[in-house]
Amino acid sequence: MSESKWNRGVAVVGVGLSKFGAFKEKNSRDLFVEAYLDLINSMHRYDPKKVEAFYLGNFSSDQFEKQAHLAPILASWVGLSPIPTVRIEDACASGGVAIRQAALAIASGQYDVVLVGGVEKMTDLEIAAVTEALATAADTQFEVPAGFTFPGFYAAMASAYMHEYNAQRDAFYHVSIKNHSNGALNDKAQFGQTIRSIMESKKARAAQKGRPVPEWEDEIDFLSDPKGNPMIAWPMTLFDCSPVSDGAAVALLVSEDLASTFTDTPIYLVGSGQASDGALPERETLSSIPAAEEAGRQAYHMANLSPKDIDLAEVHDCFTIAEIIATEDLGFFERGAGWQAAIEGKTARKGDHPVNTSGGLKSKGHPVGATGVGQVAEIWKQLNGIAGERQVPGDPKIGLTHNVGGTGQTCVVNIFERRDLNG
Amino acid sequence: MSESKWNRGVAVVGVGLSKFGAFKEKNSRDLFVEAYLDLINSMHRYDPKKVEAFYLGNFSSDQFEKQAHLAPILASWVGLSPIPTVRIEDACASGGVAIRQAALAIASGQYDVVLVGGVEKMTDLEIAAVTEALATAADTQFEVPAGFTFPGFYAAMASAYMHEYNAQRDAFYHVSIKNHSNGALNDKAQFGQTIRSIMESKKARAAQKGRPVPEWEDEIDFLSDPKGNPMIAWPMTLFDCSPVSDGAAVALLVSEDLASTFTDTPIYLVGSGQASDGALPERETLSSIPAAEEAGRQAYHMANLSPKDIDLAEVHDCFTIAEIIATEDLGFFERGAGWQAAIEGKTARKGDHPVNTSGGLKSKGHPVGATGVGQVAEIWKQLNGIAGERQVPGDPKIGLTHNVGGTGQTCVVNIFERRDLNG
Amino acid sequence: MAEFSMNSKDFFTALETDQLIGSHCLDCGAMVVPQRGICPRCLGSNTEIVSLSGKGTLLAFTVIYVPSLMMAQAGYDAKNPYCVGVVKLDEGPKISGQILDVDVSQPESIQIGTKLIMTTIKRGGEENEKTYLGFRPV
Amino acid sequence: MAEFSMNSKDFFTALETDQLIGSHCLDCGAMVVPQRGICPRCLGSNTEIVSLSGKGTLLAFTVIYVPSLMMAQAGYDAKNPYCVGVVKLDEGPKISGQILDVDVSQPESIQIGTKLIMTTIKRGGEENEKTYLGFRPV
Ligand SMILES: [Zn+2]
Ligand SMILES: [Zn+2]
Repeated sequence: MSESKWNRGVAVVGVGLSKFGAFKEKNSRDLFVEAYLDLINSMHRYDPKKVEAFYLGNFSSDQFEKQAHLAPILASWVGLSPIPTVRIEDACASGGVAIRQAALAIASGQYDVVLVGGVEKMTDLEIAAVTEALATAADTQFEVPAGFTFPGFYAAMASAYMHEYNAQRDAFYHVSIKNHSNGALNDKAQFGQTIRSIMESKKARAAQKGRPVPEWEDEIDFLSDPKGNPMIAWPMTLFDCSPVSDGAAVALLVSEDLASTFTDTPIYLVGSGQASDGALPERETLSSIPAAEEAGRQAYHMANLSPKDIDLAEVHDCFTIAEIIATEDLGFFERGAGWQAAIEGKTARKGDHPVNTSGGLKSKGHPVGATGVGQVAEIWKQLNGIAGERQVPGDPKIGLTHNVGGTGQTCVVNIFERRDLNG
Repeated sequence: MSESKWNRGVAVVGVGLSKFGAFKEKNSRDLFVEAYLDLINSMHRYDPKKVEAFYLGNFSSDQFEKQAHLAPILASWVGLSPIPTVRIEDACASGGVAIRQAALAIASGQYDVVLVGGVEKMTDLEIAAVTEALATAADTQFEVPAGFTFPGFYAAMASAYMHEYNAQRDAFYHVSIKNHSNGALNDKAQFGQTIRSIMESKKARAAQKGRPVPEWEDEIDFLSDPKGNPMIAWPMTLFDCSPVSDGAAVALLVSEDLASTFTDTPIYLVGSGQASDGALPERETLSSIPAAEEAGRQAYHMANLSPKDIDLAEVHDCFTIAEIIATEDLGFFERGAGWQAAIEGKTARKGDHPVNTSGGLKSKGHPVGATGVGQVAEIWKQLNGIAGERQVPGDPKIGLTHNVGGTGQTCVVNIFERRDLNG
Repeated sequence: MAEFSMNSKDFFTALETDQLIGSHCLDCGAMVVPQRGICPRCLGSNTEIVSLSGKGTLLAFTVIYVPSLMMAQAGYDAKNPYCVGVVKLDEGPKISGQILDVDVSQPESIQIGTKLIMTTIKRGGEENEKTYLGFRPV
Repeated sequence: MAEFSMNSKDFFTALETDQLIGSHCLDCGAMVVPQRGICPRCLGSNTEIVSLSGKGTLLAFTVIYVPSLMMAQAGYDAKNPYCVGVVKLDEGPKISGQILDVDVSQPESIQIGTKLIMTTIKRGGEENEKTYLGFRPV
């Protein structure tokens, strides 16, 4: 039995993604159109005139493109005016929160059909300006003046985690290697190469230029070498960090009773949770993200499911430590056991708890506002068995998305279920 | 009979306001605390532990304070973590849309008690930077490069309006005079002076400094003189424009059935509508705001009310022309009759259609994200008969808020009703 | 018009060669400016880029005394105000642009309905020079 | 502590005179830093400003090689990295600050649990100089 308080259920009936990457020629609206066309082209029964509202997850087009008030512009650009449009901003969790707010609006009875979008166009700015913009997701009055950068926050959490659980730094590298190996099978990914192929091409380039060829034995050896993988904020290296990205994602949400009129393969939003927190110093612990645990607890309760029921999860690996903590916050592993599980391959595509089959933020890219919506797109594909080469085996039925804003000031967890037609 | 599709009704059970103005010593969080304390101190039965979610309307703390992700910070600052927090951004309509999204979330069944906040801290930036930030509410890719400023957009709409209806420029001055006379009775207002007293103090200052004293006969004479009232964007003068402001507002929303456990004087959200539009050139007309008309139509339909049922309205007078157009978009007057109605005093406090008894954006101030929430605070006070000297006569029962983002890319209309206990 | 894409920046790329582009819906015939991949009338995605005449009519305008940063850098201020307006193109769609060669010292003299023709305007100095859309009376 | 208000900027005003301020709840006794008007434990609004000792313990840290703009302007870079951390004050609350006088060339050598004492740091050059919170080992 579901524990949902919602007036009615909500289903996802279609998704769309732009390519993630760095696209000089495209602005937010162009990326959004690309994702929207991907949705249209993948649905047989899409009728845009049925869309009643548009919810947009966007972190800061204000800062990246000097364009606020983006929601009505995007709706207008694809002909959806005058439907109500709302921009949701909860930093890196903007997309996941937009999914939840759209679902609540459907559950209220106000709308039957809602388009959710997520977009971020980050690569127009210089990297220093991007860094400054990302820092605005933290507390710029009290945390940033201490000297923190965004990688720095997660690095400090990593220091607390390593200290508390005696974790080995290699665990982080294993997350990176695994996510790149998944992303290599995702044609939308920004860095669709395995770490091994990145390593090999660095060797080849050195050879070509007549420089000494680095003697990296394997990926761990490569990632452990500051010449291959420079330190950003100890203990987080370059390959522990997700990239700066452009990209967009869309999902079409409808009331449960209408799902079958849009698609034969809906997935249902059976659990949703959201929580907030103060800055790092306001928290009881720094080796976990309390708001993520709370959001997960709410989502499991609403879905009447437990962590062992989750067939796969897309989690917010803005940094490798974040994925390890996420797998504990979500209850896939005991506290302090996540790093060992990562080393043992338990979160690999064919492991016990597949995590980030899309490549995650690390390899697929992290266009901030698009990330949470893009996670739903991956769950849609996996639950419907259309994820191609990266398909999780065993006919997965239940998938989870975990989207974190800032360092955990906002967390949202959504759980989706495929129901067999005869089920 | 109500035409509401909502699963359940929503009531406002308390409001709070900071002073609006320019406050060097206060940041967003301090303004928010001031408004929150005003709420607490005006409610006898407020229990913060019952608050289940926080929705924040904020236009661009990203640009004004280099602080995105403001919702969880504010919640944390008043001890409300870990409740879910959401920032809503729809430019100048952010506050009104936050009210609506919070109401939908309650209607869904997810939450029973939701705090809505609105805040903007605008005066830290130089005025040129404020102007640039405000312009990001319009289309910065296609409209702003034409040379438009924000006053310029509304000025262009004024030109179309004047041309279409042969309207006199004096009508705009009458809106300004009326709103300042209301604001003079509002202790939260940024410019709580009548136009006459502003005129007189300018005369007095000239006399003091031994300069020639301007011979303004009355307010219209003063406002018509470019020396007293410089042109900003023809035909909009300085006194046609709302100011740059700091301020915050909060409102506590609960499910209808719980209202009486919080207050003896709830007001009920009986109608709500929201619509979007493209940039000015995308529209059929420039002498009205189609999305405002559509939002009003939805709100009237849901409430099963018509314009003549509205006892008073807080409308979005970011510029005087905007108030005149609003009174037509909302059906208080026929198309083209709004300017004459303004001259005739029909929108005055004791007129047939009281509009902006708070002083409106013009006199009360326009801290962008706070504006839409602040409008609800005024309706609360008027419907409960506690508006003091500016109280609308005749025991008003139904009030409307009209909040516009950009030049009408987002519009939201909410209608509130007081129900007599024995009614 | 194969040289331009539906990406919104290409509107300005076209302007650099004095071309005003829009899009035309192959399904319902609607014309829009700037060009885009989705038709706002029928919501289909079967559109092509077309070139417009640049002729139109003034629909609404203002004379701006407190300029935007860009226009201040171009030399405008309260003593040197400028006109900007919304123009209805002969082909149907509307677009914003600076209106040149009108008497900004007498805003009341500027007539809605004035026939206009497009021009391009360079702003931003040598370093950041970009091309913008303007109009002037025919 | 009457000279400081609950306005958040006053935390830095206090720092300028080397004072670390927080607030103390008169209802439930909770201490928080920075100072604020609402108690995060009991949610009451009966708080007063108090001065803290500035003594604490390192809870978490990082050594940053790719600095923020502010720290780059202060001279830090990959060859001159800096340490920043979260400190648990002896009075209970936690706060972030730069950690001085630790061996940033050996991040592994920096120990969580190190006893620290506050210091103030000026950054921003003559024009924009501001006072920031830092800590160093006792
Ligand atoms: Zn068409
Ligand atoms: Zn307390």
